[in-house]
Amino acid sequence: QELVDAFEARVAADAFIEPKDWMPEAYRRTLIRQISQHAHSEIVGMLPEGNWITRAPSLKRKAILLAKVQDEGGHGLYLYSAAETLGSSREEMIDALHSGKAKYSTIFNYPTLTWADIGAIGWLVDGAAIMNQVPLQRTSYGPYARAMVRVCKEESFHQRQGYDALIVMANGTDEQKAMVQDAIDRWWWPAIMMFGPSDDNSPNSAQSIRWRIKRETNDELRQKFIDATVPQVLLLGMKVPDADLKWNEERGHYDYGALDWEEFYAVVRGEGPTAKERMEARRKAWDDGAWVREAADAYEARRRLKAAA
Amino acid sequence: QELVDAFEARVAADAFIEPKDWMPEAYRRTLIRQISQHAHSEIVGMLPEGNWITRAPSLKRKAILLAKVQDEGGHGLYLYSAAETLGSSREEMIDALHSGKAKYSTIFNYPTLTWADIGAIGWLVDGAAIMNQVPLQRTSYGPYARAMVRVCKEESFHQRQGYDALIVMANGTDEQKAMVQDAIDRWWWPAIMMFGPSDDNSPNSAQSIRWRIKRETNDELRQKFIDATVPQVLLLGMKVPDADLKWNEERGHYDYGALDWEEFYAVVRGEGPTAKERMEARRKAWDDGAWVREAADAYEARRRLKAAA
Amino acid sequence: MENALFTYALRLGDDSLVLGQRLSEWCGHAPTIEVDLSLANVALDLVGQAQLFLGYAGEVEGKGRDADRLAFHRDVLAWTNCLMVEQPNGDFGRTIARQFLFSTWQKSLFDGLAASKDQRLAEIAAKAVKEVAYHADLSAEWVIRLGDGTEESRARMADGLDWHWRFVDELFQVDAVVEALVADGIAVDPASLRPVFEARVAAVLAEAGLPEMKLPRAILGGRKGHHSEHLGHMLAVMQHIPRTYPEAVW
Amino acid sequence: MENALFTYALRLGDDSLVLGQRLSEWCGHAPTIEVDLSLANVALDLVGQAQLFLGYAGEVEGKGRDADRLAFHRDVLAWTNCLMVEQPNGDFGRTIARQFLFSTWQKSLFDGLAASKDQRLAEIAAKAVKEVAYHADLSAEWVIRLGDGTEESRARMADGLDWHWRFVDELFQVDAVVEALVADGIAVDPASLRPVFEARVAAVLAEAGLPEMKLPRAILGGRKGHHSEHLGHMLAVMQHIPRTYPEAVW
Repeated sequence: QELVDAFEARVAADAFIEPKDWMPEAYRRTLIRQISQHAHSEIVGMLPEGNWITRAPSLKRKAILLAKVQDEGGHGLYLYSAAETLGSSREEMIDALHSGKAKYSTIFNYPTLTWADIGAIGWLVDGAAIMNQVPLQRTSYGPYARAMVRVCKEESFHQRQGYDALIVMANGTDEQKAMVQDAIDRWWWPAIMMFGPSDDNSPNSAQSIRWRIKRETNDELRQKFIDATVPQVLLLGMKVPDADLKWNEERGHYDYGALDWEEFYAVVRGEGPTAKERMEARRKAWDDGAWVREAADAYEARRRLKAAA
Repeated sequence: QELVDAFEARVAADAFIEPKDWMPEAYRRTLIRQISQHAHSEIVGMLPEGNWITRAPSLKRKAILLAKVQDEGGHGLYLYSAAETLGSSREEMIDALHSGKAKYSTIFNYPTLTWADIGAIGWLVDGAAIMNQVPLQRTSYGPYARAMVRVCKEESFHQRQGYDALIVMANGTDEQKAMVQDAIDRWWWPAIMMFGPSDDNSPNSAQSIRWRIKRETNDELRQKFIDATVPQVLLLGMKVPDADLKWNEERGHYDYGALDWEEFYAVVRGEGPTAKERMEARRKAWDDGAWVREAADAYEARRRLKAAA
Repeated sequence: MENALFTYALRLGDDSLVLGQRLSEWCGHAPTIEVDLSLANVALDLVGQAQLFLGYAGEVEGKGRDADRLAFHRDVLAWTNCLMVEQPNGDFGRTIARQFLFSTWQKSLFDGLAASKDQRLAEIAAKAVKEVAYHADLSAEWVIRLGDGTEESRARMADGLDWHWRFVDELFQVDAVVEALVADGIAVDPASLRPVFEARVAAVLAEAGLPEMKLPRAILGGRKGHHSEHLGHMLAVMQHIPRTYPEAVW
Repeated sequence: MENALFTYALRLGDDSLVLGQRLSEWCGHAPTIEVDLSLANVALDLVGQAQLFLGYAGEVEGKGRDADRLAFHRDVLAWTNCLMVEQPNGDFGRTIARQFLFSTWQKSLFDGLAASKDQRLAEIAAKAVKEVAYHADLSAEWVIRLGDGTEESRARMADGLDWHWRFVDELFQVDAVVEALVADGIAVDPASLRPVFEARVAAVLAEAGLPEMKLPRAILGGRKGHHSEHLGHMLAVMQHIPRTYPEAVW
């Protein structure tokens, strides 16, 4: 109990917990779940964007997108490393992903249909992610917080690039404008669902906030995102696909329409439009690559043996 | 010896040999080799053309090409059946193809690069094939001769369709004209090599002609093909890629340049530009389909068992 | 109203063309020559249907777009095929699952459409229904053969069906276009097709020894241009030459 | 002469772009995340090189074609890349074999080109040679790791090399374009690169425990637009959007 008290006190004082420090098992488990889920999201998130690298409309856009997807892989790596400091191995985490035990962000179960989707993902999806992640730069677990600092910096860059791509299209041909609007229509609701269930239905939130694993509630973050993003939609000359959206002078926030939680939970359950594709692609990459990993291990083992001899 | 004499007499009298008839072992072997090689050519020949079905430039052309490739598969089937009447099983023949023991027409080891190649294959390759095959409608082995009747009829149709496609292109844009000329440049020499080595270097020819397995020599057929085809090239407004080509009034034939036999034998040895692709595609189709064939066999066996019970 | 008829004919044409295009990818790569030929044959029938439906759609639209224009010069958001037909071929089990479900549905659709008050649709459907009956039978036979074949084939057949179940509901989707045309006796009421479809599917699965179908949550969107990621790649290949040489005639 | 320089710069750009495009197909599908990142990194370098070489080619040509115009609005017969880079990725063994052979060659080419009398080519090569040195090392390490890994990896690595050997000679091909530019001190004499290339390949194969290379008959044609069947399919995908929206800016 002394340990618990000391831990709670440190967290309450906004000090970082480090890998060697004592921590409650539930804290450790919650963090592993959250960090690995975040890592999985980065890796699975490479797929909808990777879908457009080969079809990027210019060499410049191709290079930007390649670099972006590479960054996401990099985020996946730091995050797996952060989770490893909590005693979970990469293989375990990846197995949990492939078996469907571990989750990843529901947003990546939607397809990318046009080039505007790439802009929309950078702007809306990375934008929502940043909103979620900025507070995590001060999360109580040190390695996670430090990973978040780097991730957030890169995500902000991606968000600007995504929005920039949409500005160009919104000032382009009628077909390009139509693609932008269609992308916003399709990504808007899934993006604002990325903040998770509303606070009434988010049982773990209170504990997570006390432990400084989260620092703001889902609905607070969602509101922040909507308030920041609506003006950007309008600046593009586009519409927000929400008939109930309007500025509430009194609250100083946008009011917005009801979210389709049935859709949200269905996608969480793995019934999103491209969920099967995503899992099949990840499993296939892993299975097809088994011989390469085995070869690298065998080579490494032999090399070490030689070095030792 | 009586049997041999009777056989030779029947063949010399242009009568058909049928599956139940006695025949010399060498005759049987030669025929199996020739017919199965012909069947393999039809099947492998589906690949360079199949390469363009998904990219055909109009729905009409897509339908025509699908039908054509289907016809070729059909020819493969009759020919395998004809060879089976000589006691060789389809599996044996296919194994021989996949192991590289059996050959197929060298022409299919060249790639199809533009839509004009599809026209050129119909016109030049099927054209050369017909030149080879028309005499085989009177070949001494009955099932082969009858298969050839059907094959020749369909090939003539394909040849006209191929030439027709090139006429349209030759009357089209500059880019289309350039594609037609480029296709002729690439396919001309391989097409005229389809008749095989020149007569001086074709050791089996004499025997095959005596047995009415062949009815004209390679060089005779080649000359016929060139004489028939050169005017068609000119009619398209295109050039024959042979600086030595000229009409020889005295012979009543076109004189033509030296063939690159080194190239020909290299391609026969399996060193053609797309030889690896062709064999890999065929083996992969066969291996990937093994479970389907096994399932069909298992189902059939069970069905028969039930019917018998 | 004309717009609804245009859209309806377009959907019929898009379904056939997209599936025909997918099947033609098999050409030269099927498990046996016989299967290769039968898949090419089905593809050919479907491309033929597409020519007629798209040609008619273009006429109804009256903007000078012919079947080729519609096939080769529309980008992904303008395609109205159902999601099932654009699914990748996968292994032969997935291809057969897709064919069985689609052709079984298309057969009863065309049966009904042959009595459409729109004479041209009725004619096209009446002509095509014999072809489609063959496609449905052929694929049903394969479902049974694979379901009742080996352990591996049974697993693969089940996986193929599993991939495609979520796209079944879309086949019976009703929207404003369908509603308007059903009221006019032009379109077939999708609800009326469902019992026939389900009975046939159940019968074939039973004979194949495969578990009854339990449809998961429907994935929708194809009819309004919201497709899977697969269609864009297919269009890139299919449209490359006409897009590259927009002025050329072939 | 300008035309030769245009063609030479185009070839350099086409090599880089086609291989960059191929590598980017791996994105999200590699054996490990680390490998995924390193392949994307190489792809990114190559696309960057392509932008520079193609941009310069367009300037030399002087007909107003920029790098994007050259990348997205040329059909297959106008592409001048070597055949090796357009080969499909295959498994990781084939990808690595292609990368090792190509980057080893490209490294010594760029070493030479950095001293070209054409200042722009020299600058681009000097900038790119560090990247390429990394590609060559990275892929050589994988050749060794796979060759000296497991039985399976060794077989796959050997198969990968086997697929690509026939395209090695083309890297050193001399034609009128190269001849003219070598005479002017602009291009690197391919013959001068060969000993370095062969020595390096032999050394890596030896360390990997793989058999010495014996080159089969050369397959040529890429430099004059006569490609394998693979390139057309790649271009269909790569060019789809610019071809579909020729007026759009992105």
